[in-house]
Amino acid sequence: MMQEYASVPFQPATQCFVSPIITGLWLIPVAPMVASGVIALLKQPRRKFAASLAVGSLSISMLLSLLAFCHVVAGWAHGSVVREFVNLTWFRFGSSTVDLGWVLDPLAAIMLVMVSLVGLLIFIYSVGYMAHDENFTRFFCFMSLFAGAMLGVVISNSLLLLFMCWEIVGLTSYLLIGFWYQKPSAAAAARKAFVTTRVGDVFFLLGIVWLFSQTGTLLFYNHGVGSLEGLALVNLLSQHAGLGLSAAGAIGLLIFAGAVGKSGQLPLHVWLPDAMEGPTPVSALIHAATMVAAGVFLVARVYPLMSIGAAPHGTTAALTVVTWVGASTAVFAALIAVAQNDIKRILAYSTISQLGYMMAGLGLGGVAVGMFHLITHAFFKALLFLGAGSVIHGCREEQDIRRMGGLRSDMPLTFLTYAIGMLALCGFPIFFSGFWSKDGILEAAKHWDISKGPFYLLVFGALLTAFYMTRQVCYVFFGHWRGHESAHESQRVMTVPLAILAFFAIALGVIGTPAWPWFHAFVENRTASFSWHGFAEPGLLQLMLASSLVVFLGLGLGWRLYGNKSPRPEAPDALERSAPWLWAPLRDRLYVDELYGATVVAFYAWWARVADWFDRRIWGGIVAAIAWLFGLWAQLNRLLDIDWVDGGFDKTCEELSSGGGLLSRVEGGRVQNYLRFLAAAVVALVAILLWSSRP
Amino acid sequence: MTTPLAGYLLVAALLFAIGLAGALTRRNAILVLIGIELMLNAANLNLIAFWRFGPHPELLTGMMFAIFSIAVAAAEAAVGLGLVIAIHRHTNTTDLDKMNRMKG
Amino acid sequence: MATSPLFTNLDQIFMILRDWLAGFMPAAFRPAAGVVLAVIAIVCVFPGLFALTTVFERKGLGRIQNRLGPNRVGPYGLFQPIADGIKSLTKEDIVPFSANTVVHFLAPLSLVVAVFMEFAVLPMGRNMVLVDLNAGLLYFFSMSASTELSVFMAGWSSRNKYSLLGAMRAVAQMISYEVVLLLSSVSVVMIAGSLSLPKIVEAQNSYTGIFPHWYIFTPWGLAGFVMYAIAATAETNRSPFDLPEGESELVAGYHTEYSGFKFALFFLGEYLAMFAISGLGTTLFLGGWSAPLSFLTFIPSWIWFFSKVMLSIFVFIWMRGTLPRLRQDQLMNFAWKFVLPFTLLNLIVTALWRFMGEGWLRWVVCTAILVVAYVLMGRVEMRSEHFGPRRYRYAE
Amino acid sequence: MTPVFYVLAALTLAGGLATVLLKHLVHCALATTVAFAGLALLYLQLDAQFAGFAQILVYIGAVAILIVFAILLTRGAELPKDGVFSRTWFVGLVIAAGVFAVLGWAVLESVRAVPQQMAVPAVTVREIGIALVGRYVLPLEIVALLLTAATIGAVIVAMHEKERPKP
Repeated sequence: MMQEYASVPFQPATQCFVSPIITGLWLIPVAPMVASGVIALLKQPRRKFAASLAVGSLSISMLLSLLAFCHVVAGWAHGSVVREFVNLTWFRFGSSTVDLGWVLDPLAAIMLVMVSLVGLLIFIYSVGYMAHDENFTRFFCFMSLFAGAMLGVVISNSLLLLFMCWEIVGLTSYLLIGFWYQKPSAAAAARKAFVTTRVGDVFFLLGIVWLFSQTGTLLFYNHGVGSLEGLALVNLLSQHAGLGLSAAGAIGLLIFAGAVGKSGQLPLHVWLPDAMEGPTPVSALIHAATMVAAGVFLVARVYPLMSIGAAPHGTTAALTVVTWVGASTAVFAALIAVAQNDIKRILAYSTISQLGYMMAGLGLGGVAVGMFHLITHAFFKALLFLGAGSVIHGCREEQDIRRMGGLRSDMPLTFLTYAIGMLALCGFPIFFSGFWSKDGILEAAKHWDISKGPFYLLVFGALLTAFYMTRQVCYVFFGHWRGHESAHESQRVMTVPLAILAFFAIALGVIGTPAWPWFHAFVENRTASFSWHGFAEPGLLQLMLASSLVVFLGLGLGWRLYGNKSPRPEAPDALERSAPWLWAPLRDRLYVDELYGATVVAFYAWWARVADWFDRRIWGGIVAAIAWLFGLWAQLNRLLDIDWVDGGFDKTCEELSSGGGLLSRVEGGRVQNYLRFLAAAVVALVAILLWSSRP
Repeated sequence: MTTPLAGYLLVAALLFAIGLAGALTRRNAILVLIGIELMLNAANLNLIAFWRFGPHPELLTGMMFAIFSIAVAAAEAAVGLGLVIAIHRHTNTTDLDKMNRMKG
Repeated sequence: MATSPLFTNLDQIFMILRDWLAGFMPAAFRPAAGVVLAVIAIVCVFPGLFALTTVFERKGLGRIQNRLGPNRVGPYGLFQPIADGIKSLTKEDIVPFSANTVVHFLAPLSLVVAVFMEFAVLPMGRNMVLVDLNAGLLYFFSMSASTELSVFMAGWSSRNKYSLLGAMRAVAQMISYEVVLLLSSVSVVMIAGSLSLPKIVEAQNSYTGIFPHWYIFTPWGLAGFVMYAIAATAETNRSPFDLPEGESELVAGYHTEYSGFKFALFFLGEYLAMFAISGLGTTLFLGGWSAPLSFLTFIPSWIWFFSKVMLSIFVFIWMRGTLPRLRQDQLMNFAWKFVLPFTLLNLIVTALWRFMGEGWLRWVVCTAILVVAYVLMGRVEMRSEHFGPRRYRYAE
Repeated sequence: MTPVFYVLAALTLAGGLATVLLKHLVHCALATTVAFAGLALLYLQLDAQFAGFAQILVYIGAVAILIVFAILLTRGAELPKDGVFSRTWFVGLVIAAGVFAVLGWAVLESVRAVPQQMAVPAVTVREIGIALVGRYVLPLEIVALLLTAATIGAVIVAMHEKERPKP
């Protein structure tokens, strides 16, 4: 019996001593979730309370995340263990158990800080942004739930727990995209996002099941028997899944499919642009900074599955696929972004392309490279989105960049921060974090020895990025005002987060320069050292020079085409005039939606029609026939009843009722009478019993 | 020199009979309830006596049974008296002989 | 120092005395004799304490109300209780004509007996406990529960509507606060893992540095102690919860119709109940007879116990002198809508504390939960329960 | 048979008889508490401390008070005009006697089958607690549910209907 008590969940102390930071790690995601639960119970007018609850809980989890981060950094600096985890058994069937758990390692620590910090800033921002919305509390309920689930994804040490949080994230994303569900477009967008990501998640689930069937555990790390640790990996590598893939690679690719769905990689990117129907803070938090990054994070988490079996400096089939998908997505989305006119759509497509960069970075240069770009991108993309939100807010919900312009004088602070974000996104040399992270990817691509294709694609993508961002900024902030009524700067609660994000957008570059690759060292658990020789690697400086040139080229091109001249909103775009044959397909997003419409959707519609026809004709006919038969039978019965049965039945009834009259004397409604009968009966029964059982 | 099981059982039986008599002969609904309480207590006495004299007192079965039945008896008393009060408010009597209508 | 023979003798002096006295008995009767002696001691000490407390209270109230208390009989009026005793003994014992004589007579007796029974399980010093039942706490509560009935007997048998109302109020109030009393001490049981009061004291009788491990120094313990104190005040019908005896409303509550010695008995019973309940609170939360600081352990344990009890008695008197009286509906609202839920929450917090293991985290979490709950319930929710004018339900 | 047992049994049965026979409802209630107390002491005799104290706490502390309240709320305190026993009290008496006869018979029949061993079980509250949350956890939960339901039910049943028509 005591054994059972020993396995009470609340006793991680059964392992050796674990610091309360680890045992209490679960508080980080739980705090916002609890907050959202409480908010859900609040009445609508309790706006202030709801907001303070959400912000407070998230700041609690941010503080805890910082604690955890410092804990890991300290462990890393002392060269002691950097990966600690707590596992609990959820339930067991047969011999195999299903375990949940949470892990704290550099990857998780960095993501924790990033998510909670960006999330907190966006929460504060949205207090101002949503101030006039009547569903304020609902908004914060969903937001906190999302933040909690995201943090859960980050810390979970079990693929199952990760998948649960993953699905909650998907759900909240659905709820928040459709937050203004009275807009049919928003509802449609929400549905689209949900369904599209499902497609990926199905593969993800398949991967999970396969992994469980092969390794018997879903824990990532568990003292050497986890699914990402030696034994399991070797076992997985040893068996082949066809197409030159090992089981490990195949599972990795299935999970990668889930990531493709979540972070809008090439086949499944269609939902992300439409997701911009949601409130702008949502777009910033979910569809720029964190959720879409969850896909990348997932790939980074299961990276061992994909990279196992690679020769040193070599690669595996799985990684090759990841690389190609990422690189092509990067260019593809960037191309489309060139020809969009909705300020948020442009940012959405740039997000897709940047996610492509991250994927490519993972595939080419390993976890550190991709994750570094993820972190930097999270900050400056959140900055850009919030800036866009502030612009939209300032322009009275106007989203078409052709109807803006000259805002740099109207909203200077927004312009400043936005420019910083834009330069960081373009990868403007030296001073901006985007440059360093993107450069790392390019460098990795350059040294990739399978093919140089990704390298050229990514460079071209960089050019395009610089170009379309310049176009957007020119449209929005330069020239003269083309909107209806004049714009105004947003209030403090919105601009302050912008400033903070801008600071990070610049400063984060420092920790990832080749001279001092602190970040990479930390993630890959090497020792970091500062030396200028980092730049002395062959070809690095040339590469930096080349990419800077590319960026300048893009900026110059953009300025040349759009700079400071403000065309009338109706006038065709500059690029359209010069190259209409190129413009049309780009404007129509390269017809991907139409393609899906013509194939998948059309097929489902056709299938629905077929099913409907079956229902109406075949099954309906059968049912009708049966019904008719029964009707006939019923008629027959009725005749029988009326003529024969009823007579006899009435007679019986009379007899019964007279008999009942006699019996009803007993049921006098006197409680004590009942009790008496009861007792007497008991006496009789017991007496009989005893009598019969006498020896 | 100790008391044999039979003694306790007899006391319990007598108490049960007394309670039953009370429940059967008094007019007042509350007293019927009290009688039923007495019967329950007699049963508890039995349970505990059996636990004490049974082959496996360390299993606590009878004792647990008694404790649970105490709890249940408390609930029963609460509901029963609540009913009596409600009926009294409705028909202004607690006399069972007068309370013989099946519908209010 | 804490082991020097002098100290141990001083600490155990009553035990030694008892054994010495029992030594005159034949060996067969010694245990019984020891018990009898202990009982006699209890029966003598606490009434004496009661006598002192009455003077103490009257003088204290006098000071609070800026007047001298009784100061005529003896030095500083210290012999006042003797005079009162003689008076109440010699007074005529009036029994109302229509009173239900037997019950009227039995009520004070049963009250005092039940209250005296409570002292059997209180550890008043190291090894100074009459019987160490391993269900001691339960015993205590069952005894204190059975006093309610005698209150009712008194109120009902006097055939006086004031008495009856007083008794009804008293019983209702005692029942509703008894729940709180029980639950708040359950949290202690959860941590100490025993219902036996000496064991609970032992569990608290250790020190980190010079500071003791009393339960009041933990978040849940503090909350539990506050709840316990409130409930104890209501349980003993002391101000501000002294509606049952509210002179302004019903003459003197359930002992309106009592006079002379029976009244004195009621008086005694109330004060004994106060002692007992403060003793229990001391045992549960304030570390019983253990010294407040580790270097003070050379002072005998029983001195600590009694000084803690007298301290809480002083707090009782202080509150009586300072706080205004509540109203019945306010009282009940407070019990059922604030105190009880908060105590239940405290139980959950205690469980968390028990299972979160060592470390600073559990302090943070438990404190946070309690504070948030207090703010939400006490400030936000009770805001609607503001003590406004009463809505009479039956006055249509 | 020990004298203590005799005294306690006498006390209990006297309380029970008084409950049934006394005229005045409040006296009956008080007599019941005597019976309850006697039972509690009998439990203590049987080394069932926990049950005994629980008995006092629940019955004398709660149920008796409840009964008394009910009596006062239903104006049962004043004596009824037409006798305290129901019209057909004799039948009830006979049946009760029959029940006692049968039970006594059963006891005396089975008494020789009962082993007379008296191993005093040292049952601490701790063990009871462990059993409660271990083997008997399901009944415990169910009883908790039951008590909640009973509380709510009693409140609702006894609550004043507001929309009562004014007489």
